[in-house]
Amino acid sequence: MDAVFSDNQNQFRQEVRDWLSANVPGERLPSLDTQEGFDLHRAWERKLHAGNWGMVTWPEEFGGRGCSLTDWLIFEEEYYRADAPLRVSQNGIFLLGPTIMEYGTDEQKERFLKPMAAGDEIWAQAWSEPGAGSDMAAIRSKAVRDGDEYVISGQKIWSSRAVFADWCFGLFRTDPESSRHHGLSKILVPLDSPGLTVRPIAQLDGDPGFAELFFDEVRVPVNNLLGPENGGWGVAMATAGFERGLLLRSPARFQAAAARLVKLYKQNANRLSSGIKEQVLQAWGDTERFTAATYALVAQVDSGASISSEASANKIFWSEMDRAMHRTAMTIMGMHAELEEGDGAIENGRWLDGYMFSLAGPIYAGTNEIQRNILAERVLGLPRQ
Amino acid sequence: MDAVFSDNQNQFRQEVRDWLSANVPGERLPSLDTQEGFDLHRAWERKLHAGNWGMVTWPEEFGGRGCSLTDWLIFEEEYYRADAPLRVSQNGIFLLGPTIMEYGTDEQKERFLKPMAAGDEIWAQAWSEPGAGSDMAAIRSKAVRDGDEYVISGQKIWSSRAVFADWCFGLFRTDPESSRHHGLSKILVPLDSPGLTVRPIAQLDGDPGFAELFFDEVRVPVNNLLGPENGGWGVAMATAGFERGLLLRSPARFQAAAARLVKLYKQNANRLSSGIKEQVLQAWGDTERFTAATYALVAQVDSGASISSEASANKIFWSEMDRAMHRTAMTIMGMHAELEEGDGAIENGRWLDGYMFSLAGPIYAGTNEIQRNILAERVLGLPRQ
Amino acid sequence: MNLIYTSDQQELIDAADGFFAGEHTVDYMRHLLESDAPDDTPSLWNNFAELGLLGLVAPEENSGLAQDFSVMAGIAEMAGNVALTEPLIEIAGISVPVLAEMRATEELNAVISGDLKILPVCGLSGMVSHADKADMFLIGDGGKARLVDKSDVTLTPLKSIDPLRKLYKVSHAGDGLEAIDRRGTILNASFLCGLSKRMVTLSVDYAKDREQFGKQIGSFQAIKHQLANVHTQIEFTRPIVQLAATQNGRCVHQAKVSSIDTAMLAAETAIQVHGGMGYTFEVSLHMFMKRAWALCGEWGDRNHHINILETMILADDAELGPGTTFSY
Amino acid sequence: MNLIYTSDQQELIDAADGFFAGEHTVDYMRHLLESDAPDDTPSLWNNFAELGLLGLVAPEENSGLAQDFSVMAGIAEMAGNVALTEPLIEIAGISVPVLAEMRATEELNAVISGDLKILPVCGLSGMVSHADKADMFLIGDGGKARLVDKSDVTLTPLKSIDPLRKLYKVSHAGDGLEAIDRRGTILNASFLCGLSKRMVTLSVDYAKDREQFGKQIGSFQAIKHQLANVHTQIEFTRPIVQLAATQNGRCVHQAKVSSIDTAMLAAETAIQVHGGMGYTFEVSLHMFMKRAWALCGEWGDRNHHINILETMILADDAELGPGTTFSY
Repeated sequence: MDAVFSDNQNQFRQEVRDWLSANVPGERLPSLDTQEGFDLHRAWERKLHAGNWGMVTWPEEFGGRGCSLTDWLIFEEEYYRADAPLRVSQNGIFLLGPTIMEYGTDEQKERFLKPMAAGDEIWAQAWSEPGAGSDMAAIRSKAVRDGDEYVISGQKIWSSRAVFADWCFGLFRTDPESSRHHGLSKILVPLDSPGLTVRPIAQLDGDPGFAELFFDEVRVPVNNLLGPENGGWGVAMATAGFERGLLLRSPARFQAAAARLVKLYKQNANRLSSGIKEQVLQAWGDTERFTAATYALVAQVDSGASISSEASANKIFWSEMDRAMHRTAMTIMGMHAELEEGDGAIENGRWLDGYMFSLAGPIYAGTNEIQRNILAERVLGLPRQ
Repeated sequence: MDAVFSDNQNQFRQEVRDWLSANVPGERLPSLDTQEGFDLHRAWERKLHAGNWGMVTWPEEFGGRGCSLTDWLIFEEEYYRADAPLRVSQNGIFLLGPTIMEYGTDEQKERFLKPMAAGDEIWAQAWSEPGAGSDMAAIRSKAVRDGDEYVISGQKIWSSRAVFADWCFGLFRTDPESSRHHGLSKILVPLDSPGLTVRPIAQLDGDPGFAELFFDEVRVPVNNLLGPENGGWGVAMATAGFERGLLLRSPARFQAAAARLVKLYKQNANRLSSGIKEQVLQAWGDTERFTAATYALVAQVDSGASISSEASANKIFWSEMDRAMHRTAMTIMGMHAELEEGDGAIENGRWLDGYMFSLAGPIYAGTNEIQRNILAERVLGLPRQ
Repeated sequence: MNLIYTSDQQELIDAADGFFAGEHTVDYMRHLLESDAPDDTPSLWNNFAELGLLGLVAPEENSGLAQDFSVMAGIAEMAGNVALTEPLIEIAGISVPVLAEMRATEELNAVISGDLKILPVCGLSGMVSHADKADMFLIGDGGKARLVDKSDVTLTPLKSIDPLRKLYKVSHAGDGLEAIDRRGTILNASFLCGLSKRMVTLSVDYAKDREQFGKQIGSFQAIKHQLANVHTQIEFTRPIVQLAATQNGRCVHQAKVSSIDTAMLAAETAIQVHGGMGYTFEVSLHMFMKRAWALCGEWGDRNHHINILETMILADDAELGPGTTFSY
Repeated sequence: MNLIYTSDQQELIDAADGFFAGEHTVDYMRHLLESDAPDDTPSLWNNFAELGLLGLVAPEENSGLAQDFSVMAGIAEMAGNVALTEPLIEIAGISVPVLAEMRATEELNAVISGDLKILPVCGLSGMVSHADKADMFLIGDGGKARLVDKSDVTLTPLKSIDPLRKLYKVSHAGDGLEAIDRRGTILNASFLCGLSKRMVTLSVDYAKDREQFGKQIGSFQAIKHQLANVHTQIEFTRPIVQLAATQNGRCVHQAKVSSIDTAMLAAETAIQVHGGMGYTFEVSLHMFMKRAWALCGEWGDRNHHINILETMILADDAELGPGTTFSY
């Protein structure tokens, strides 16, 4: 057991740092939930790809560097240190890409991975349905086989990036007789397909970060099936698996936020209530706990162990840490917390946006209530209800 | 709406203060869960009774002063201000006494109320059973009618004061065919009855604060039935009702603890972490909230309104406030928190004892989990499971 | 000592509640939100005047109802329950009694009849919601209340997270006055209680409606217990707010701190219960949640009031402990 | 960068775990508790020597196993899991490495063979558990480690809430030494993790066994979620403790603070799950809960470590943020 970065790791870090320092845009890009912001974020993905930094853990044959997860953590740290743009292609490169590598045919790998890595095709998720949120096995959207095509009907919701993206992937019921986890298939669908309507969902912050997708007899070739027909649940669970989920929430994101919180605290210290200081320490301390735990988990994964229910504790911890940290920022800002613009607004409302975003943490990707059930039943062995 | 004590109330407060100041023992009595302490606490009850301060809200005919509940709050404030002894007779005077006034026959009132008020007969509770804790309707101890007597068999647990008390009251199943809330009766039993074994339960602090009661064909006259046969659930619910439950946890107790906490804080302030100060403010602030809420509730009761589910919010609030307050004291004491005696021990371990006692708050008289169910279902109208 | 409303007082509060619930509906708010020219939506101001709400705490000689300030606090909670978008509480609850104390009879009468809007300014922030609709401002300056004409100040627009709060910074805010700040703090706390209550109600409705795993989500203990916790906090915040409305002193600051903590908890719990739906405009929660976040910082933020409480409670001569109840 | 134990290291930890679980059972502890002459109960000390635990981190030239300190931390967690009543961790984990650093070869060899007990003293408190069984004490004084013979100090008995902790105040405690305090802090944090884990295990067992309302109480979400919370806190405390055992600096203090908070939460949750039964001697919980309360204050209490963290994290030159991981 050691906590020392190797010479190779330090060299890798320096390389990342140098490239980012030369290439990260000087100003924060507009929100990727606007057309302008989306386009600029897509351009940034292309730049990353050109520098061969698009997805360092991907194998070299698919445009990656074949890095270990520990290297990925280092990459992320430098990425957040440079305050580089959000990854508009994250649904593709983090979630779908690795799934295609595992389950895809050679044709699918050839067809999808390169444009995904290059930022030429941006992917949206299409998991949830109005009646199937936390309970994803309640999916009802169906894909009926008709010759060489599937005919898809139904409705999806909370489709992130879908407003401006090119493709979506999701689960559809291919066996009409089936129920719950059975009879589902993972299918890839172009968002400009005839019969597919994308309706933006106006969010708290006014931007359409999500969309509803209405499928009215949308036809896609059977080649767009990923993995076995009726075996989509297993494929989806692999996508939702820890190793990949982790990539969306490396410690770097929280280290960056906690360091900003320390700064916010120092700027306001003289007017704050006495308890704030310890809340700030707690935020930083929890970040260090999350960092240590993540490096330990990644060491296990890199050494070949597989991770399953640990993901639930992980989800609970980071999401509640993130919410608490942003709540503290709200309390520090006090009378200026509500301001998005104007005299007194702090960082143009970035903490406020962050707080609203953090409130979604305990909800998405399986609510924390569900994660607690999983921990209690599968890890602690308490009886099901 | 006003928050001003009337002249009469101020005069009453002064009278209580004067009497207590002249009569409260100079030193804290030994624990009432020891024989010596029990005897000294009984003697104190007799003294209170002699001064006509035993139970100020009881009607004058039963040895009280017929005071309002607001007066009772004032009495309690002065009682805690004087750091007067715990009420060893509380099961009787607060819980059973009012029930006898409501449900008892004239003979029962005559027989039981006076010795109860005088401290001559100290009462224990006999509610819970090993299989019926939070779920009291699961009671199995039975009382079989045999001529003019009930023959009682079964087991009770968590019987407070039973080790040294004279009588107990509890619920027993008088209809053998019944289940759940039906077929139970409230019966009064002398603790020295043949066939009744009292086994002290060694507690965390080593003292036998509770006992198990084993009933092996214990015979009591049918006159010891309180209220209707098989109607004991309703009688018991009346006993557990808010107005009486309140008497055991008037704001005074928490005001006294919170004021001691402020003092403890000041004595240690220079070595404490920065967050403690706000925890102490929270403790005092919550006490003020509890005080305001209690005076408001009592005003409603004194004006004739009845209180039911409010009792659940009340229970949750005071018990968690009390636990948090004592936890803060533990954190303040730090390395000395564990000490009951010896160099460095603070107030002879009083905070430590208080912390252990406070941990029982969210458990007894219906766990806080059950109180939350009650609130959610009966007050908020959420569906039962 | 009688910490409850008389039946007459309760009737006034219930009447206001009924009016708000009937007129200031979610649909009304949506109309305000969606309209590009919100002035098309009829103001309720004339109704407030007709109902006597504007003169609720004004002296009888000014055609006021001469009610206790605690009744105003009760009405502020009802206004919070509907997230009232007009500055009724600020004008009727702060400006009116201060105008009466100033003996500014002419202005007072005009305000009560609904013909003049005088908005109070918090000296701490200088931020005023609906400042564009004010005719005059009430500021505290050098220990005195002072009226400032709209034409004598500059209003700089700010952008609040709550689009129904048209927020401005006022160029002359003064340095504050206890008579203004105290009332502002109490009514703000009461309004926050109403918002918290409404967020619980919306969550309960949603939890009864929404099914997952074949059950109403409101039947799960995890949901029940979270909402029961918020309910408990509200039930133990309202009385300290009412006490603050009845008696000045440290309970004013405690009321504000408790109402902030309760509102923040209510909002976090409500969105957790609503899941992703809480993020949409379709569901009404956002209107109440955003207002709550905005109001937490008004009339002194949490830091401000905790800092004052600290000096009061930790003072060597602080009246603490049993036997000193409400005697500070 | 490899924050996991090698398989050899893990084997040593597992072996210690197996030994503790087999020998230091609840029955063994009950025997100690109930016996008026606890010395009748055989000590496990000779076993510790035979198993090589006493020399685990000692150099090979002293017949030690020359293991990393992080392995000792792993074993301390296992000791916490059984609430070990003998000062193995203190002697093998603190005194032994410091003796090696002092090159006190004679004493070191005697300690490793189990013939001599040298107990470390925390300069902050001067309180030492099992001090009556020590032959010598290791104190930090004037920046140096020093051995003090038992006959040169006075032991004053104290009464801890934990009857299995025979606690004494030592008359010469010294002013502390980083080499002693740091190891004490880390091992204490690790021991607390073990206690927390055990309190969860006991609660899970109880919740599976106990029925109310016709169901196992462990099937209720309210119980499940409380225990899941404690489990989560433990899983995010152990790694920072292991990091602290591998790398010095601020994570040592963070490890201690997190382990205290986790243990306090574990105890409160465990007693809530156990209900009234948690208050009885019949159920084993009390032995672990009391030990946890006692150990929270050892080797610097929460205030002490938070105050140090504060200066470290709020320092102007603190290494914070991404890109500085583990680089302090």
